[in-house]
This record gives sequence, structure tokens and C-alpha cells, in this order.
Amino acid sequence: MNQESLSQIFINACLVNNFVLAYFLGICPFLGVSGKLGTATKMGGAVMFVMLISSICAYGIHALLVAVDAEFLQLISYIVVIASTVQLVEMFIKKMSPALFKALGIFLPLITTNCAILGLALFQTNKGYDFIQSIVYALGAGAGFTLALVLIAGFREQLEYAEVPKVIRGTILTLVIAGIMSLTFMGFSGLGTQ
Amino acid sequence: MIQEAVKSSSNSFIMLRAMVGIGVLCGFLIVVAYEGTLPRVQRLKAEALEAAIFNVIPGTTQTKTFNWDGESFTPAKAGDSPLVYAGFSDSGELAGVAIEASGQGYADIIRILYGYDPERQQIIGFYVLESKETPGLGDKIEKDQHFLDNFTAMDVSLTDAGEIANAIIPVKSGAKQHAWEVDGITGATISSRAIGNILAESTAEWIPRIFNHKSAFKQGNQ
Amino acid sequence: MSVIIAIAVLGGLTLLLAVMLVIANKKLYVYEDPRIDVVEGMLPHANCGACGYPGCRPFAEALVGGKILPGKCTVSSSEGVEAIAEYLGVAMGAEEKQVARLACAGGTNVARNKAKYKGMETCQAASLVSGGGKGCFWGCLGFGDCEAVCDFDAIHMDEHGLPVVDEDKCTACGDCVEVCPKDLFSIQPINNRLWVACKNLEAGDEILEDCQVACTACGRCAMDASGDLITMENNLPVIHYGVEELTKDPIQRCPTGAIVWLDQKLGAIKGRDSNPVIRKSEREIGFS
Amino acid sequence: MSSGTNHTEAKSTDEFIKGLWKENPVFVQVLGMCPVLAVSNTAENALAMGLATAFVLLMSNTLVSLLRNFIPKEVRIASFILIIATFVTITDYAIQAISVDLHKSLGAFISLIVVNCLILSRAEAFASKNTLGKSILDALGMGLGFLFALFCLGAVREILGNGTFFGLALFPDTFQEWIVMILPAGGFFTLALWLLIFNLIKQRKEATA
Amino acid sequence: MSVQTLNISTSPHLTKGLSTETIMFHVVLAMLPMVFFAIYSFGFNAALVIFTAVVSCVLTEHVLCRISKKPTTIGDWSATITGILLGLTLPPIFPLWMTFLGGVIAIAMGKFLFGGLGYNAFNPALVGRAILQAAFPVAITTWYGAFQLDRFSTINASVLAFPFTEPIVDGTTGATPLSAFKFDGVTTDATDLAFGLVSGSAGETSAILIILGGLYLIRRGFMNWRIPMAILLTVFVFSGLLFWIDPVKYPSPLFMLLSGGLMLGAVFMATDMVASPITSLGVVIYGIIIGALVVVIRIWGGLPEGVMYAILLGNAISPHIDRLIRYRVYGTSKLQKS
Amino acid sequence: MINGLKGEKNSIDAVLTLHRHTFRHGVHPPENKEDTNGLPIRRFPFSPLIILPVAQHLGAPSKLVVKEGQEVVRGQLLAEADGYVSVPLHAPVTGKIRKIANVPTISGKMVPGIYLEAAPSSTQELIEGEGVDYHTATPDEILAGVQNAGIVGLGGAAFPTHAKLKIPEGKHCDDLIINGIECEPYLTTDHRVMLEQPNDIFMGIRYLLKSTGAKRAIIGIEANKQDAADFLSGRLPDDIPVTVEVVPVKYPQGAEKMLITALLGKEVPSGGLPIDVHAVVVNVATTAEIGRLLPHGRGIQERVITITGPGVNKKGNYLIPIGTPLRYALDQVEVNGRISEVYMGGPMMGVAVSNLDISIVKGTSGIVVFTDQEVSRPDRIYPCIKCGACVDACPLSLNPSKLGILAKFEAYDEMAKEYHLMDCFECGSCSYVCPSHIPLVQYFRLSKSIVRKRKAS
Repeated sequence: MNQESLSQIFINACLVNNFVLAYFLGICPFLGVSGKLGTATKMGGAVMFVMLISSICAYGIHALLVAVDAEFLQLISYIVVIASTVQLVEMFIKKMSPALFKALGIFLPLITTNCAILGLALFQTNKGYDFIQSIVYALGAGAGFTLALVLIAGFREQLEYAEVPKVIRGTILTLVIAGIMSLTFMGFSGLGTQ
Repeated sequence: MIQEAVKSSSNSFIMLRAMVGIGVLCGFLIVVAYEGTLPRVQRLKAEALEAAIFNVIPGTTQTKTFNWDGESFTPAKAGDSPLVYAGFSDSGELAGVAIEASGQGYADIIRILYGYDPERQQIIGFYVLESKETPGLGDKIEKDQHFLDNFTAMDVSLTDAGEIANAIIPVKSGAKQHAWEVDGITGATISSRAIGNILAESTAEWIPRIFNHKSAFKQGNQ
Repeated sequence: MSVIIAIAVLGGLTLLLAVMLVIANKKLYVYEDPRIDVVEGMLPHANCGACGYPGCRPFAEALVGGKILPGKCTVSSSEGVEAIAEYLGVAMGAEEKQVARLACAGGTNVARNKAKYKGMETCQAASLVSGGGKGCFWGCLGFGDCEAVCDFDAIHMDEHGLPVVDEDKCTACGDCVEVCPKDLFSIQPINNRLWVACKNLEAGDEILEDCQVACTACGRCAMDASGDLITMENNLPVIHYGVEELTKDPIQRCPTGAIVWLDQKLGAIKGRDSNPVIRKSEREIGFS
Repeated sequence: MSSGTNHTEAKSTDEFIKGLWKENPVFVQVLGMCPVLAVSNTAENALAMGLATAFVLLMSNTLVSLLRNFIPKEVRIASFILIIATFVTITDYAIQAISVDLHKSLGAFISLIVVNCLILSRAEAFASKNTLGKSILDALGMGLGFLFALFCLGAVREILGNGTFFGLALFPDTFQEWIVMILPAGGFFTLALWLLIFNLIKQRKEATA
Repeated sequence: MSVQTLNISTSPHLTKGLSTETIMFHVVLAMLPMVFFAIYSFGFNAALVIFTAVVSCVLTEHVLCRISKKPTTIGDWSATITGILLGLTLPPIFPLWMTFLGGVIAIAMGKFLFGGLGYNAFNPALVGRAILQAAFPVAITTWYGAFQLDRFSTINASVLAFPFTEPIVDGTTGATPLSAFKFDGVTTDATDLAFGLVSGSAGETSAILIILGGLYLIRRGFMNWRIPMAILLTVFVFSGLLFWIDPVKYPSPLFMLLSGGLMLGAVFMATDMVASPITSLGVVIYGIIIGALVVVIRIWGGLPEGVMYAILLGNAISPHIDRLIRYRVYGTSKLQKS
Repeated sequence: MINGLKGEKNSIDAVLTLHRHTFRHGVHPPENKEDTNGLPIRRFPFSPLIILPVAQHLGAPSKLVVKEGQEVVRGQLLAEADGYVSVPLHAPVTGKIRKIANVPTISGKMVPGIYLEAAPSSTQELIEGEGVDYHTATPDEILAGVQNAGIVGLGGAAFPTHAKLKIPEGKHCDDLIINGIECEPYLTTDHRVMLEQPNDIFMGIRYLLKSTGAKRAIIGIEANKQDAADFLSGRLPDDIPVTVEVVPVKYPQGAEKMLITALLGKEVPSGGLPIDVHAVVVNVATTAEIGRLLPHGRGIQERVITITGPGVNKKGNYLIPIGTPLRYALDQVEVNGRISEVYMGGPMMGVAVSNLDISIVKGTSGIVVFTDQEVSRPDRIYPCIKCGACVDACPLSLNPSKLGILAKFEAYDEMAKEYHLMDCFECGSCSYVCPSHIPLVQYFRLSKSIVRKRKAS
């Protein structure tokens, strides 16, 4: 059992231990999709949604595995369930909104291999969160991911039109900005200890 | 159209076959790996825990795990929680009780283990099980000898009413005057305070309980 | 025991998911012609837009849809076009190689600037400021917008500030045509080697003060050309390609060298009667 | 005939070499960033993580290549993930059995090897289309390339951030550690630095070529 | 007849005659009193730190321009400003080698990587300081008491620490008013704060000189007064509200305003034109966000001071503010899009 | 109903923004008008050779009705209007047509035109035509009269005035605004016209009121021409509803949209015309010309321009025949030293001249001459530091800073779509205030031309 209050869980997941900037989870989509603000927001939304789903899935599966005493299957069951759920969602979007599918392009399947999703599932189990706590944790982590993505996308969109040295353009610049943002988010550490 | 339909139905079968086949194969492989490593993993884990307990209760050579069922301490069975660990000396004397506690640190939750000697009514040892505090700063709570010295003889004696006489309080570096104060670390004020707060909270809950039932541990060893 | 549990759990899970995926695969499947991917893979990925489509993928879609012939891709090698045509089973629709041609010869050594332009150093910007200050309103401004816009490294500015097109590299994408504010570029079949390198609509020898190689509309080329090959329109000769076979005759008596023969190796060849241009340095800016 | 075998041999070494340098998964393809950044704070962690990843990559590439004709296209991703997850679980237990401390310091990132894009992308892009031998070579090359990259990061971060290399002190006691290097931000900066070095080398090569 | 040459160029043919260089130079001027006061109160130590910061910034800028084969841009004073600001935000006995490193980082990473002046997404000086803070957390929180007697006769050993070695502090160190409050609940007298009779970063101590410098720039029209105004008002109102709720637990708003780097940050750092929004409403929102973050971090966060982080976060948000807050274009209704 | 609501909203807007009698933003360039604003209008000598481009207006070029070698009398029709958006051209001098050929223009382009040799001994008497009596004429007859007189906007735009006065079907005009702002530095043309031709102005207003059906006329004058405002206020005729309003000095208040906002508190919708807010704006010199020419049925053959600037010795306001070559005009006013820049129009929006062989046309409101010493164009361009000076200067509240950066990186479509590029009328306020000396106006002019080109193709 974990005693953390819901607000503390949310602030922790969103700001203090931001999944991208402090835990390095979900870096691939973070580097790939943060170029345009519109895509970043959509991606953020998609990740948050998938996080919520996988958090719920993980909670259920964990309960199941504990019941049959097969906790050693935790990782493989999590990833399989999450991956298939995401694939379902992907097919659904492709069918329902080809425009959205095109915008997110190849990154929808990449959500499957987004460490943030699996990381969330593993962490919530490790921390022993109950159902409500898990959901708040997923929302916080998703919000934090979106926040980081959107903030960086703002910069990258602005820096499209800047005299950035050619070798630095793209990934390197994004990494540097992410580093500075990561330092900046350190300002939030300790929130809630006082 | 018809051709396509036929093709996809056979496809479905292949898909099912492949997925289930791989699933079964994987399950088998995992179980083999799990069963194969389990004894050693458990032994290593137990050793690590034991080492931690030895660390916080000086003079311990063997340990026993107890479970608080709400009224009394009983030897723990698998799956029980919360747990405390009793340490016994060579001669079978109760050397102390190790208690786990956790709380919000600077970066994330800090999990600690501390040793309590019911006879002397003191905290006699302290060990950080898990922390993500800033390296070089916050992680001094694990390494800083001056800080660790706080916990070699920290007063947690009880009043007659069964409450802790002087709650543990963190003070700033160098200002420690009483045995129940936690002297902070320069530059890592937050982390060291967090430890003080975690201890204060945990001791208030556990120390009276353990003190009042200390006989249970002694009996438990028999 | 745990072996059985594990196999049961995983087998069950995978079975469940496989069933879900099978159903989803049927219900939610979106068809896309696989040939589009294949054709796109065969295209050069220059995304230059010369074919009239915004990029290679839309062009591939159009190809598969039968809306256009593969020969419209000017960047592909002929083998590439053939391969696509073969794959799709259509005619090639191949065309004669085309290149961009510049209708001006007024480099800094022969053409004069009347005023000194100050500001953004692009032709497009300069042309908006009193035409750019060049003595000949129609002439090349020489800031090299065409050089900058060319994706194929086919245009380079020479020492007199005139763009030179590399016929081998040019894909006739038309970017230079679009970017030139003086409309000096046009896309021409490579064998149209008889060429009027001037757009000055004025007549008479006065214009030579502004540019020594301008067309003075004397009309000799039209006289010397066989048949109706060349006619004079708006004080400029117009060559009607395809009417007659092209020869070097019309260029011979041109006094300024405004009409030239473009040799693949030697570049522009002037007629024997044209005044030679000796000057190498830039002409002084200004007017009397 | 003999020239033919020579030819294939040359190709096989290519599969191996490309992962190390030309198509280095981290520096060129920018794949699998999460563990690269997260567990590269010491050289030791980096090495362990790199080995674990390389092992999973090798095993999963092998199995995927073996099963490539058995798996239909529609469920290939799901199947690959299953296979990868299996080997990750195995690796996880193996590391636990080797050292609890190491397992603790690598944390959840062992489990997260499952979602390392590198492994999935090799399974999908290479192993599912190539023979066993080639897949193994590819996995070895890519795995070592990944290991190399992780090690590059880990070494820089540990030396600057802690003043040590594989836990051995390199400098006198008075050395001032650059703590930022072992913080998350340092991971970003170090990776950026290595990428910059790689790009500059590439640029120079292109310029001379 | 002589040849006559006319120049042609695009309209307008008049300019106001103000240049970026002038603006930057006046910012330097406005900061000079703070520099002198820093030297006066902290002695040679502060002089060395500020001087090193400036030299390293200017040198880095020059070298980077050379490397990228562009004309040097040190003449526009922007590197000097970054250097002075960096120096002013460091403790007066900060080791020189770290200061130098900070200057290099500020210019190379905070400015050059982003494309140089005009494109820096963050305030370069703060980028430098943030990295220094993360790299050397102990050194950057080792404060030196103001007005020590030997400040003009000796140089603290910490300042002269050999490159890459740990600084050794001798003499008295002091706690900043903010950390004194946060960790020990001790408040400092407002007059002391206003006149700078306390310890802290070299340039942040004297609120009055900072305000005077700001007023000078505002008077000349080289600074957007709305930014410091919005930040300071927000801090005042927000912390005033908290103080009103519980005066024991929360510090007084005056203390919040005058202590720490708030004044320096609000007046000279948050006002970095490049990294702040462009419209009047935008900068007000920007200021309010920064002000609120300062209070949140100072009161509920783990750190005693949060101005640096608040401004960096403000910088991060400003592209979004510019996207959302725009002037209504003449002849369009507010709702109309594009 | 909807219109009423909209009007109300606009006036609420005006109250809220507290900008009554002026517009948002704008700049204050040095005025430099004192050299010529006290000098009365003087007649300029006739140039021996008059060079007349046939098209001196926006719209369809006029059609020539004379031949080479033909003798013409001052005021005689040379070219007739070809279509509705077109005006005729009249002979500015009595003389002989030497040749009909291309003539150079300010844009650098060569256009069809007439070389007219002035007869040296001629009395240069004007021929009289059939006048338009404003008492009896219908609005359409007045418009025809305006067109026949060849009148275009003399403020610089050279748009045929009758086409502007024509109220489109379904719209109506409430306010007639006479634009006496003249916000361009150096120019004093309108100022002098207001001081010296009050009767022509009021007569012009009579014609305009009748043709547009406006309920009132407002003469808008900037505070730096208080004498003209007082002068006109003292002579307001009783028979027409006309008032004089003085507005604070600010550039570019002379722009139609800005003036409407300043006087009426309304905003012309983006992409719309003044008539969309029930107003018509006519330049004061154009008004005077209508009042001068229409009663006599004459065509426009001369106009008032200010020739000034540091390079000119005999600065002044001159009544100059249209078609006078620039070279002749500059010789007459004795330009000193080496001139380096000559602008047609004022220094804020005027066009730099590349060739002295061009001539003064109907749309030329002034000539400003700079010498080497005066032109201190900053040679160094700094990157945009987002100081926001341009944002606070742009009268349209555009974001020139962002537009400039986008233009630099050739993101033209984004400029047009997201940042209202096409609304920009190139007043130059942004470039004027930019401390980084970024050629913003040039960027925008180029971007606009490219966007237009892309739209067309």
C-alpha cells in the first residue's frame, strides 16, 4: 500500500519526476514528434490516452497475475496487452480519421515501443498504487509528457527560423534544449516536502 | 472478392497459430529461466536484506521477521506486511529491531531501514534502502559519516503515557544539542530534513508498539 | 506447476489478443494500392515538382491512377522511366530532354547599371526597386536567385554575373523560370540551339549604350533565315522552332551577337560580323 | 565459384561492421535513446546495460529469423514483442542472479529493454527478412555498436561527473566533480556532444570525399 | 559630362537612428552601479568574478564567430551583458575557473547553438548559471558575508581555486536572507535588503541600485517596464495573500520582493527581449507566470530561491504566449482566424 | 440590423481603446516641413520637351488619339480613357508631337508614351471645354466630368478618382473625408493647396458630396498644419455640411484606413474598402483639382508638387506641368553638389529614382533630393532582437518582427496565412523604428509579390 496523496502523485509524475526530462522515458517520440506544435499536442494527447488505458490494463493484469501466483510473467503480459491495445487503437484511428493517422504517421506504432507507457505500468506496480492512484499517476505522467513535448515543440517551431549552425540543427539542438529544460524542471524538485 | 475472403480466413488461422505458438514457447522459456534462477535470486536478496539489518543493528548475527497483525507481533509468514525484523546476537539475546520507513525526499520517495534497541530506548543504526536524491548532494544521507553519527544513539524514549518523549526533529547543520535532534548536512538540507521527518513519523507509530510488545520478539526466537 | 500456469496464462492471453487482432484486421482494414509504394520507391525522391505534383509520392499516386505518364518525371534516368513504365504496363510518354535557357547576355562587362542598388541582394527584391537599376530594364540583375533556387547545382554565376546552365545537370524543373523576376528563363528542348539571348524591346543603336550585346532589331537574322523560321515581333526576333531545320546562318550577320548558336561544348557561338567584346572589367555605374 | 564465396563473405562482414560505425544505432540512427541517456551515468552501468541489450538483440534476432516464415505479416509486431519480452525477462532474472546491486542500479531499465526501438526495428527491418547467419551478424554488429555508444556516454559522464572510471578514482581528492553530468541534463548534453562530434567527422569526410 | 550615380533603395528612406548596439550599450551602463556596489561590498573577490565572467563571455563569442567564419559580433555588447549578468548572479567568492566555464557555457550553449543574438531561446546568462548550479551545487551556494574588513586586502582562497579542483573556503561565509528564512525561519530587515547590507550573489543584494538601473533604461525606452512590473506585483500580491492568511508560516511580501535575486531577475534577466514575448499583453502574462512560479518555488519547493528557474520556464513559455496572444490586426474581429 | 450592430460595436471599440481622433500605434519621424511650408505655390517654367507616359494611372492604359508630328494645343485630349477604370490624358503644353515611343518610368519599365515639343513662342493658353454645373448635374454626370478631366488620386496612388467615387450597388456613403493630413515628412503640397486654394477645395467638395450622396464632409488636418485648419475653418461655406477636424500628428495618418479610424473611430475590414464603413476618402489636392477643372470642363495638365530636400537650392512648392522631365525640374531648382538619392513622393513611402530621364506624372506629390552627406544609411544589419518596436509601430497591428524572420527564411505562405501579410500597405513605420536596421518593408514587398505570383499561378 502506498500512502502518497493524489495531488502529490500528480505533481511528482508531472513536474518533479517528469517522465521525459528526469526519467528519460519516451525519448524517441519526444525527439521525433516535437518538431511541430500541432503534432506534438496530438501526440501528447495520444500518449496520455494510451497511458490511461495501459495503466488500467496493468492494474487488472497485476491483480490477475497475483491471483494465479505468476508474477514472473508481469513484464511479458504487460507489454503484450499494451501493444495489442495500441494496435487496436491504431487501426481504429486509421479507419475513423485518416487525417489524424497521417499526421501522427509512423509514430502511432511507436507508442507501443514508447518506454514511457511500459515504464508507467511497471512503476505503478512497483510503488503499489491502488486503482485511483494508478489513474492519477497515469494522468500526471501523461500531462508531464505532453507538457515537455509542447514546450520543446514551441522552441523547435520557433527555431525553424533561426540561423542555427547546420550540424546542430535537429536532434542535437533538441537534446540541448531538453537538457536545459531538464535543469529548469529541477526547480520543481522538493515541491511538497515543505 | 471470394478469393480474398478465402485468403483472409486462412490468414486468420495462421495468425492464431503463430501467436499462440509463440506465446506458449515464450511462456515455457520464461518459466525455465525463472525457476532456474529463483533459488539464487532469493538467496541474494535475503543476504542483502540481512546485510542491511546487520548494518542497522550492531552485534546481530541472525534475524527473524515479524508481522504486525494489529494487536501483536507474530513470526511472519509469506505474503505478510508490514514487517519488522528482529536481530539477535550470538547468544540469542535480542539486539534490536529493524524497521522500514519511507517518505518524500527531494527527488523521489526515500526508503530507509533503521535499528531500534528497546532496552536502551534508542535508535542505533540507519541505512538507506532506496533513494534517488541528487548525486553528490542529497545522496550524502547515505555516505556522510557526520550525518550517520546522528543515528548511533538517538533518544526515542517513551513517556509514561506511552508516547515518544521528544519527537525527532531535524535541525540545521551544527546546531544539534539534544539526542533526539537530527543534525543536517550543509548543502543537502532538504534531504537530511526529509530523513528527520520520515523518522519522526515512523517512530511515533512503531516505537511504542515495539516497546510494549518487546517480549514477543524474545519469545519469537525460542 | 508454474510451467502449466505460465503456459496457460500466456497461451490464453495471446489467443485472446490474436482473435481481437484478427477481427480488427477484418473490420478496420483500409485498402491502399501496394503499387504506389513500389512506384514511389522507383522514383528519384528529388521532390522537385517538375512533374506538376507536389512531390514524388503524389506523382506515384497519379502514375498508378493512370493520370500521367512516367516520362513526365524529368529527373529520372531513361532506364528509371522505362522500369516504371514496364512495371505499370503503360507507354513511357518520354519527351526530348529539356533544359532551361537564359535570354540575356548582358554581363557586367557589357551592360551598364544606371543606379547603384542598395538593399537585399536578391534579384527578386532588387527588381522591385525601380527595376533594380540596370540600364536595360529587361536584363539580368545578376544576384543569382536562379543559382540559389536550383536544387540540382545546374546553374552557376560566371565572372560577369550571368547565370550559366549546365545542360547535363539541368532537369528542366522550372524553378529558375519561376524565380527570375525578369522572366529571362524558359524551358527549351535541348536541341533548340539557335537562340536569341536578349529580351530588350527597344530598337535602334541608342540601346547599345546600356548594353553592347542587346538586339537592336535590325532584322538581319530574319532576312538570312530560311523560310519563316525567324520573324521580328516587338523589336525582337522570334524563332519558330520546328518550322525549318536550324542552321547557323541567321547568326552570322548579327552586329551585336544577340542571336547565338549554343554549342554543347563551346557554349554560345556568335556570328562572324558581331563586335567582339574585349572588356573584362565591370562597366562604371551611373549615367551622364 | 571462389570469387562468389569471397563476395558473400565480404557482405557478411559488412553486416557486422555497419552497426559499429556507419549505421551506429545511437549516433547515426538515434534509436533506443531512453536507456542510452538513463543508465549511462557510470561506465559500469553503461557496459552492463549494453551487454544486456546486445544479448537480447542477439537472441531475439536469432529467434525471429528462425521463425520468420512462420509469422504472418499482420501479427508480426505482436509476435516480435512477445519474443523480445521473453528474452528481457530471462535477462532480468539472470542479472538478479548475478548481483542484486547491479540490478538495483539499472533499475527498471532492464525491463524497458523490451521497448528499445533498436531491437524491434532490427527484428522488423532485418531479422524478419534475412537468413539466420546474417541476422546474427547484424545483431552482433548493432549490439556492439549500441554498447560502444553507451560506453562512450558512460565514460564521459562518469569521469567528469564523479572523477572515476569504473569506480576507480582518476584524479586526486581535490578534484571537483561536475555533478550536472550525472544528472538527467548531463545525459542530454553528453549525447548532444557525441552526436556533434559524429556529425563533424561525417561532415569532414564528406567534404574531403 | 561627368558620370552621375544615383543610389536606389527601398522605402522608407528615413530611420530613427537607433541601433541595437546603442540599446545594448545603455544596458551595460545601467548595470555599472550594481557592479561597483558589488565590488564595494564584497571586495576584490567580486571584481575578479565579474571580470572573469565578462572576459570569458566576450572571448567565447569572438572565438565562436571566428570558427564559424562570421564577422565577430562582440561589438554589439550583448556578450558583455551576458558576462556582467552572469558575474552578478554568482556568489562573490565563486572560483574563477568555474566562472570562466560558466561564461563559455552561457555563450556557446545558451546563444551560439541557437543561432546567436536574436535567436537565443533562453537568457544565455541564466543557462550558464543553471548549468553551474547543477554542476557545482556546493560552490554556488557558498555565500560570503558582505562588508568584511579584509575584502580589499585579501582574495579568498576559494576564488583562486586551481582549475578542476574543489574550492576551499576561508573566512566567514554567510547565509542568504532566503536560505536563512527557509531553513531557520530567520527574517532579515527590509532596509538592509533594500540597501544591500546582506550576503548573496554579487549583484543581487542592493535592490535600490537595481531599481535605479531599471528606471534609467525604462526612461530611455530601452526596456519594457511591464515585465518587471508584472513580476514584482504578482510576487507582492501572491505572497501578500499568503502572509495575510498565516503571517507566521509565510514571509512578508516586502521580504519576498527585496530578498534574493528577484529584483535582478525581474529587471535585468526576464526583460531579455529575445526570450520574452513581444506584445504588451503577452509580457504581462509572462511576468505573472514568472512571479507566480517564484513564489511557488520559494515557498513550497525544495530550494530557497527559484527566480532563475522561474525565468527559464518563462522563457520556455514565451513562444507559446506569442502564438496565443497577438494584437488584433486592424480590420479583423477578434474571433476571426487567419 | 446587422450593419447597425456592427457600427455600434465599432464605436464601443473606439471608446474602449481610448484612441479617439487618432489610430493605434504609428511613429513620429522628423517632419522637416519648415523649409517649404511657408513658401507660396509658384508656377514652374515649361520644359522644352515634355515626356508623357500614356498610362499615368492604375487600371487600363489610355488609347492615343494623336499622331506623330501632330500639333496640339495645351489642354487638348491626347489619349482617351479605355474602359471604366481608366482616364484620358491631356496635353500639358502647346506644341508638336515629336515622336510616339516607349518612355522610361519610375518603376524602370519602358511604357508607351509621347515626346511633346513645347512651342517656344506659344502663349500656352488653355482651351475651354464644356463645364459641369454642380447645381444641375446628376451624380453620374459629375463622375463622367471627373473622368473626362483625367483626374486620379494626387496623393500618390494615382487611382482614377471617379472609379473610387462610384458607390457600389447596395452600399451607401455617409461620410466624405477630405484628406489634408499629409503625414509624409518634407512634403508641403497639400498644406499650400489648403492655404491658397480654399475656394477650389470647397467647390470640389460640393461636387463630391453630390456625387457620393454623403451626409457630411470632414476635412481632416494634422495639428502641425493648424494655420491651414484655422484658415479653412474661417471660410467654411454655409451651403454644404462641411467641418474641419484637427488630429494629432502621427505617421501614417494620411493612409485612408488610418484616417477613417482617426476621424470616425471605425475600422475598415481587412481586405475591404472605406465604403464598407460608409466612407469615401479623397485627397485634398484632388478635391481642389476637381473644383478647379470641372466648372470649365478642362483636363488636368499640371499639378502642385513640393521639390525639397537637402540637395535642393531653390526649395519650394511648384505648379508644374505634367510630363516635365525630372532632369529639367532638378536643373531649374538648382540641385547642389553631388546628389545621391532622389525620391518621388516623400521619404517614407516614396520611390527612389534610378534614372533622371523619367518625368513628373499625375501621381507625383513631391520630389525629395538627398546628397551624399545626408544619406547615412546604416550599413550593418543586426539580427532581430524581438524588441517589439515594430510591433508597437505598425498601424495595422501586424507583427513585423515575426513576418521579417519568416521572410528571411522564405516562409511566404505562413506569412500570408497566419500573419496577415497581404494587409500590409508598406507605410515603412516598422523599418523606420527597427534598431537592427532590418529591411522589413523590402521583405514584405518582395513577399507580397511572391504570394501574389503564387496565387495567380
